[in-house]
Amino acid sequence: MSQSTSPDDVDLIQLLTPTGQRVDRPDYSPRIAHLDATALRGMYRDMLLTRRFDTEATALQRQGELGLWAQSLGQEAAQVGSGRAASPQDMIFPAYREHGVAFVRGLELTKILRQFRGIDHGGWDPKDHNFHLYTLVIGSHTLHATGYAMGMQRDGVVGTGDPQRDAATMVYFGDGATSQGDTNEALVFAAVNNAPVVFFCQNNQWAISEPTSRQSRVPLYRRGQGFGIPSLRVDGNDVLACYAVTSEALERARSGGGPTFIEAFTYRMGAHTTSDDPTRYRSAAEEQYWRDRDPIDRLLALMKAEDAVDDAWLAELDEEATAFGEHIRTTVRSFERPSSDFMFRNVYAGPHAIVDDERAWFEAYQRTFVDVSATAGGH
Amino acid sequence: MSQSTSPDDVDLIQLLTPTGQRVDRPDYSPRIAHLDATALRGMYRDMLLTRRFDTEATALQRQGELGLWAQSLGQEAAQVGSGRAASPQDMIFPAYREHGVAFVRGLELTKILRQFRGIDHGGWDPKDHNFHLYTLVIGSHTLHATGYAMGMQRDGVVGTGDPQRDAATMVYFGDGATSQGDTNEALVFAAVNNAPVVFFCQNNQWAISEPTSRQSRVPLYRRGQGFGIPSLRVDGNDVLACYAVTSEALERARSGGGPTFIEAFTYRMGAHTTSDDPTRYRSAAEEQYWRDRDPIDRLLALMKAEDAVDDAWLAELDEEATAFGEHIRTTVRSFERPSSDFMFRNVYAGPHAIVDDERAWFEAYQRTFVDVSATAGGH
Amino acid sequence: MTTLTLAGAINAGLRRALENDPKVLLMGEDIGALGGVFRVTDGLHKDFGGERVVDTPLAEAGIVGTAIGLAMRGYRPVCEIQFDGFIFPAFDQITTQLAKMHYRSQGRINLPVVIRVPYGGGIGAIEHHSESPEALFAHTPGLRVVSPATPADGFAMIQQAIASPDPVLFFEPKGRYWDKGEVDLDAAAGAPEGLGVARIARAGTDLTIVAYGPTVATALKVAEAAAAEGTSIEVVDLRSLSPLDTATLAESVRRTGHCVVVHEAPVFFGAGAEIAARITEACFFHLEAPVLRVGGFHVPYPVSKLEHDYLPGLDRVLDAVDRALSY
Amino acid sequence: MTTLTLAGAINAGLRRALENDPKVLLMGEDIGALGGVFRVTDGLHKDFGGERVVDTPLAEAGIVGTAIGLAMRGYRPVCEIQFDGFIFPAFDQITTQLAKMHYRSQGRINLPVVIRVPYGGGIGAIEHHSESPEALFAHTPGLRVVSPATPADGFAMIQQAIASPDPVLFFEPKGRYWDKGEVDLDAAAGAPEGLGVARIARAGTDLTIVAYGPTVATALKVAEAAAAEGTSIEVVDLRSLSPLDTATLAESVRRTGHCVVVHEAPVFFGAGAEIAARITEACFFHLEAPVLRVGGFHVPYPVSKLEHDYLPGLDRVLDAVDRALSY
Ligand SMILES: Cc1ncc(C[n+]2csc(CCOP(=O)(O)OP(=O)(O)O)c2C)c(N)n1
Ligand SMILES: Cc1ncc(C[n+]2csc(CCOP(=O)(O)OP(=O)(O)O)c2C)c(N)n1
Ligand SMILES: [Mg+2]
Ligand SMILES: [Mg+2]
Repeated sequence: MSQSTSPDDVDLIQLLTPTGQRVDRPDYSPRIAHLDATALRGMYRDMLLTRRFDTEATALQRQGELGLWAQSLGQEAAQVGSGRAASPQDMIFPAYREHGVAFVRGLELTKILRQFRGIDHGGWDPKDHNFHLYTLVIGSHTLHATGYAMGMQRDGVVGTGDPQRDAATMVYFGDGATSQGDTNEALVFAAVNNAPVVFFCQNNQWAISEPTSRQSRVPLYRRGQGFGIPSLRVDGNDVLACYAVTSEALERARSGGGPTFIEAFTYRMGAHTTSDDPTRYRSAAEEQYWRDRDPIDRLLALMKAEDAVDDAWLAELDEEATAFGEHIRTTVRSFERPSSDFMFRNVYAGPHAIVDDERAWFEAYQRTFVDVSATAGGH
Repeated sequence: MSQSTSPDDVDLIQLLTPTGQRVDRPDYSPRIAHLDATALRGMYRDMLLTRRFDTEATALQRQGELGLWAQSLGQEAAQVGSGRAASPQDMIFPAYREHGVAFVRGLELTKILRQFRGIDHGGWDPKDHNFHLYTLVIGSHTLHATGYAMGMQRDGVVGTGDPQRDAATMVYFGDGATSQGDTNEALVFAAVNNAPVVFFCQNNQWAISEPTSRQSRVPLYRRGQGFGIPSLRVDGNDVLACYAVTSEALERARSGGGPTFIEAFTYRMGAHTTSDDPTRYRSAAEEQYWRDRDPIDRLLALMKAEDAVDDAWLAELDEEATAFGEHIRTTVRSFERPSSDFMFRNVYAGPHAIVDDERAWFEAYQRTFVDVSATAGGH
Repeated sequence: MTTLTLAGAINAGLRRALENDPKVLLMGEDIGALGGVFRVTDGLHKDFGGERVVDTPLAEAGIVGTAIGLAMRGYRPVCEIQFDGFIFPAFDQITTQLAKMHYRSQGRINLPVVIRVPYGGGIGAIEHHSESPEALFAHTPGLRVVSPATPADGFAMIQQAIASPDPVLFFEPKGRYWDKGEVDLDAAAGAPEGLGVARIARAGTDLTIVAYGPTVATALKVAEAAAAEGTSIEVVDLRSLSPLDTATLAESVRRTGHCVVVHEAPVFFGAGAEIAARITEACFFHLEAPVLRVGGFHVPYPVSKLEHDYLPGLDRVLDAVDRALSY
Repeated sequence: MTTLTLAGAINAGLRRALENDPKVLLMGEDIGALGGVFRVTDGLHKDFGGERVVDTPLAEAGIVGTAIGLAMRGYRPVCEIQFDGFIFPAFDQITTQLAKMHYRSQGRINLPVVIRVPYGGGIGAIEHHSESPEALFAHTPGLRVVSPATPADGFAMIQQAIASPDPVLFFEPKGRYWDKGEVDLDAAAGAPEGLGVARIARAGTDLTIVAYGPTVATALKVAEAAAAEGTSIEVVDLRSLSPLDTATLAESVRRTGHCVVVHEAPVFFGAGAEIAARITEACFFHLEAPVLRVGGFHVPYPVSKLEHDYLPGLDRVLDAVDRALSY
């Protein structure tokens, strides 16, 4: 498997080297020219707090407070960079580890933990931040994003020339997801409809235990080209490059220029989920290689080199992160098991005789137990 | 929709112009150098008899002898050219209108009509000519071909260097089929396994009533490239070019070089099937345009220019075609309705209590009727 | 009242829906200029344009998946699956996404998507063109599964389905597309809840035949034939498999004491199993014979020359009626 | 005899099959170095190599579709679907191709493909990881649908499934993967026909509980509890849904006169419907109460914190037993 972001990867778009030096590119540098020190600190904060969230959730899972956790560790630059390029009116379709995008969209992150605690299949209202629910069936949401984008076209909010109005969708998925029929059909529908959708593929080099070479023998960004969709590969650990290419792609989509396929080449630094054991399939050396290319360190190096940050600010952020961690822990621990009838709610929007009968039966059945808790236990 | 095989389509591989002049190409001309007058006449005969078969079947459908018919009209060059490039040990997976390929493989063509008469879901033994059954669910057989090719790899009949032994698969599908998830997944599996499979896409410009522009906004051969599969576009009405590119692709596959994607740009001169009415969605002018580019005429023009054919031979062929037509009609009319218990046979290879019980019940039930024909009638 | 075929009635219902709600759009393969392979969308592309009557790429998962996205954006997509046998590529989108999004989102997202499926046999077709997969969807919570049997119901039910806030699998008995009936084109379609209500297609006292879609007409013929021999058969047209109108069914069977269920799908694990189990539970002490089931066999849909042996025709249903009455 | 978990027993059966037949190969997501997310293929990649224990691209239709091609070429592929909820992308390949190829080809093509599906709930998982879709396959002619309940059956049945000339949907009750039992690793697996034969897991005289896969253990606990109160319950472990061993079932219910069917899948249109309908027809005059069904509700599999309200546990089955006996 390729571990490289090496110089011979001529197609990889980079605005920041792994050691934090700026790369000047006439095509993309102008797109980040307006990002001043404040903006960089903002990005840094997003990434740092995303990571804090991730760390806390991992710990909560270990403590039995969550059933499972899927880490975003290592993918913060890809997520924060791309997420920040989106406008509020854009609609985002995440997969299931886009915690950094969720944060940038303004989602109260603990809502994500409801799903992983087993008390909710969703957890928030997608309309609140134009951030859809997590989708667990790999690739299936790429079609939803495309259909939503087709709806935007019909609503006349594409290519009006009004940047407050023009909108697009962006869908996140992994390297593994590129093999699914659905994902490829989404590229078909997006292309023939010239739909305003950005396909943001985080190639974190692993689909659980399978390296990307099990999904493709060529870099994944070439997939989009085969459908006639402008496609590119960006250094996913370079928050500035991710921001630049995504803002270009979204702008094109919003203005009526159609879809773009972005492959953000990054690395899943953690396990697939807390149920996974990566030592069974990848080397410690590989993990170390990528720890040395941590996307957060990279931005910090730049900020330090450019005097965009000082110790006082970092200390303040550290305090904020600590408080954030505390908030996450307290909130999760306070999440209650829903009452049993939650199970019967919202199966249908209208009445349905079978559900209604079964619910009535179950309620009567439960009343036959003096101590309702005795109904738990199962098989 | 594009009707063109015009000079600005630089990617289109042609060895014979629409008027039958040879095009010299250093890459592909050597591949047809060995095709002498006899070979050309053989190709012409294949195409002509395929067309005769198609015409007879269409007429038989009109007479009520067949329930439906899917014409190959206009696609004879793509089918005969590619089919002739295959070796006996190669395995072919057709869609449902590859009558020309079937003919080249040596299938007794009337077997195909069993399916369209409603007496068989298949009609022949795929092993007899290494020609699989027709598959009606669009795209689904592309995966079977890929899996079969993976089996050939495991059997050690790929890349041995022995041309009598090395084998590949070839799968036929249409422009419409490129939109199906299955077809794209087949490209994924073929690419990562470097499987010996040739994807032969007959772009006949229509999927029933939908022009290819409803499936893709770029030429279809580019699809394969996105998966890292060598891909090319050939003039599908040029039997020599189809032969050349397919022999190259199959040779690569057999020798261990992996998959190839071929788009043969042709035209469905007839209706989608006998149930279809093309006047509802395409113009007479378009149809005339393509009638003027008939693939059979093209080869005949070449043969005449090169004195590869004389009137006596043509007259002989005409007689053969007449006899062939007679044979088709007689054979089809002699096809009998299978007995009712045919329905219960071969559901499973082993015993199955439910089928066995139902079959026994049905037989007893039928015996209750003095006149068995009275059981027909249905709802 | 106007005389219409079932296909014509559904066409009229679609037209009405397109007229009344700008958010309604039709999607599918060949539904535009061609008007669909059965012409059910005939004329609609011409009158409402390609943005509302959409010829899609040839990909059923894509059709349903993008319909879900459109529904999230506030549209009411009506998808056509060209034939029953081609719904399976969309099975994942229907089962894991369409059926569950409302639940997953705690009711925040509605997906008013209709999936029209011409289904059933009897038309002399090749493989995959005559199947009855309805039970596969009725087992999935979150979907509504309905099937009209008459032009009047075709007209009303397609509008109710489109108005429904829930996803609806709308199974159209293609073998009945050209059967004619009276339709009141001025009638309001009725509330979507009406979708779940069964209809007594013919009253009777000795035995209840439960049917839906293509077998309702068969059941009525059976009742006719039985009447000539002095047997009074009640025919219940279910209209809906999910929900199932157990109340209407049970009321009928309690009166008649005998029940035969008829559908084209294989009997094994088919809708008749649920109906029989449910009726037996509801009417245990009223039943004078077990609920008998007549339908397809546990074989793939056979070659068309044998389909009339496979399908539950007049004779086989009468045979079951006799067996039930003489149990 | 060796004590093994169900997961370990299936692993041993797969190993045996790989050893005995060079044409057997395993395919799936993460089944190689990782050994599968449940470790059912643990160690097999190491011992048999990547050509026989194949990590596939992430595409279920692709897995089943290429397995069909491999089977045509003479291989016996055993596909793993990672979780029940992810089988749906492969639904078309399973339903229209795998199930029908033998029929389509008039028996000229055999497709001895096994599809292993860890299924069922009770493991505290997130959405799509706890479902029971078995009824959706049993309705499709051409497929065999089985589910082992014990390590001994896991070991034998996986080998029988692989030896079967027909495609087999092999549903593994993942909530029982770590339950232990005695397995005779030296025993021959038995002929594939054995797959269709039900097993009396416990003899009894008052009532028959019909179960399969994960609910067999529940049924046995219920029988235990009932025995303490003087009720003698017979437990039938179906092992197979298609075919269904009606003879064994009917024989039991004729003796006991009462029957309760238990499965995790939603009751509505679930396997219990077919079983109830069939038993009622076969034992009409012996039944003292309708066949009662206990299972999941007509709701998507709920959040894990509520799954024990959803699943048919001891109490709910006992309740049904009481209702049946006091009918
Ligand atoms: C259709 C489907 N098949 C299998 C799975 C099980 N599964 C969950 S995540 C995963 C790997 C996904 O890899 P990738 O797309 O690269 O995303 P990543 O987890 O690396 O972010 C698999 C196989 C699933 N969720 N959906
Ligand atoms: C999965 C599926 N969906 C729909 C159909 C109905 N159908 C049969 S042929 C056809 C068009 C196929 O077009 P193309 O792939 O271009 O092949 P052509 O018929 O032009 O040879 C359609 C939509 C089908 N057979 N299978
Ligand atoms: Mg990944
Ligand atoms: Mg075509």
